[in-house]
Amino acid sequence: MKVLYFAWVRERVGKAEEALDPPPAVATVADLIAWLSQRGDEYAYAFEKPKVIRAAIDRMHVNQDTAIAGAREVAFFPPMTGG
Amino acid sequence: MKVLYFAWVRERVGKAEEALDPPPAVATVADLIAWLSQRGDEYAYAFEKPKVIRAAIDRMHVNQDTAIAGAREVAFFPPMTGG
Amino acid sequence: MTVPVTIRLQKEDFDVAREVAALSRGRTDIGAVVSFSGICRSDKADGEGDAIAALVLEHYPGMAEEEIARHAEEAVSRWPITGLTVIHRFGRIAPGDNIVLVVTASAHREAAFHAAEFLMDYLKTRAPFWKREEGSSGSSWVDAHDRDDTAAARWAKS
Amino acid sequence: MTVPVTIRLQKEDFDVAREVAALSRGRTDIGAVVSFSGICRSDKADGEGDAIAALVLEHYPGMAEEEIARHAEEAVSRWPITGLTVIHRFGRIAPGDNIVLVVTASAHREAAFHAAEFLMDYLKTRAPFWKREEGSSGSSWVDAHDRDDTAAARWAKS
Repeated sequence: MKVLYFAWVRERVGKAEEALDPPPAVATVADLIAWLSQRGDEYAYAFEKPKVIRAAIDRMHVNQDTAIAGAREVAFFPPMTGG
Repeated sequence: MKVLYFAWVRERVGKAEEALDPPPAVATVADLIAWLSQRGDEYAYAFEKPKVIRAAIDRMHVNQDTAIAGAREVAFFPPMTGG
Repeated sequence: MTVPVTIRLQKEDFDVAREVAALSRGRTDIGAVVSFSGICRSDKADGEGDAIAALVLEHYPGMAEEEIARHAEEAVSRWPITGLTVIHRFGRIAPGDNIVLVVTASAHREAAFHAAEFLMDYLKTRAPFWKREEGSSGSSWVDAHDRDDTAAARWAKS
Repeated sequence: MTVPVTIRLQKEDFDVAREVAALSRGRTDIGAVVSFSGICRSDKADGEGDAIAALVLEHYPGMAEEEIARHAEEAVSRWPITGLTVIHRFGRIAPGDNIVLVVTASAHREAAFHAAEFLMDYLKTRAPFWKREEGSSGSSWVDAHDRDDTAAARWAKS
């Protein structure tokens, strides 16, 4: 699965994207955030306030209780400030 | 007092403006409409539905119960359709 | 600071881009510019009969400017806008051509949108203009719409 | 009839007049065109500190287009609009320069205004763009505004 990071999430993680293969127990977006947070200080920092983080699966906004099964592209980012 | 007519009121009266000196008993805009209506068929036709007619005194919208004392310019017209 | 207000009644067409640029050029305190262009449609206002050949707009010179200025002043007092422009054409206008332009500028989009809608609703119901439709079978005055009065009523202060 | 919808994400500036004209040119069924231009202000979003030197807009390529297209489609289904254009810039934008443009066309002004406001509220809260402010003392990401969420929430269907 491709995981993308944007804005300050990208800056904190230190990369824009990576290919990851989380274990089967990582079922939802929230699970994925928890799993990522344990991969290192940069991830722990990026996801220190998980409720603030927005997520998209395959380019659609999703809630954190959404299942990630079958996802090709998961993205994490702060609340949007476009327009 | 100068009296102005616009749109179909003007067309029915047959003139765009005239100078008039209504008698003192003609106190309000409604009185003026009633007085004008008796000046001839063209006026009776223009003011046949007095409630539809809008009025302005000295270029400000007014209700028909407004006094005309001191008015320099009274205008009659249909509901506005600008914009 | 005085808010720049431009009001023009004219026979000639106007240039939306020039008016939008005039309100924002050289300023960095404006975050939002809303423009509304009212355009002459070819279908009759009552939806019946043939296409129109033109609209003819009659106005009350003097009062039209003053009435628009009063509403422009009210818009400036009600919303934090940094500039506004109202241009209303009169005379003969062909389908597809511009009739009216309202441009509002503000730091924030809500104020710009609200002021533009307010001004358009008032232009429709309070500015002394009257439209006559010219068609192949003669000409007739456009009736006022109740829905325009309803739209304007929502801005009344309680 | 298919409603023409134009969505563009670009680094380059846009021309409001050209986009307004593109939606109305050669048509006589359009009575109202509303344009909204979002412009880079020099004051910081939180109102504190020095003026900004520039905004840098990051976006999620692919999703941004798709998300805007979904809301454009929704606008077309909710209001009788005859055309709409959304242009959103990304990259570095100086104070006074354009950020975003929404243009909506309709037979009637209410639809054009509502669709433009709807699209702007959704662009602010749902389109995957993030603004970073660059200033003399460094750069920082702009926080999302609760009031933008409130503005977007009013369009939710019950």
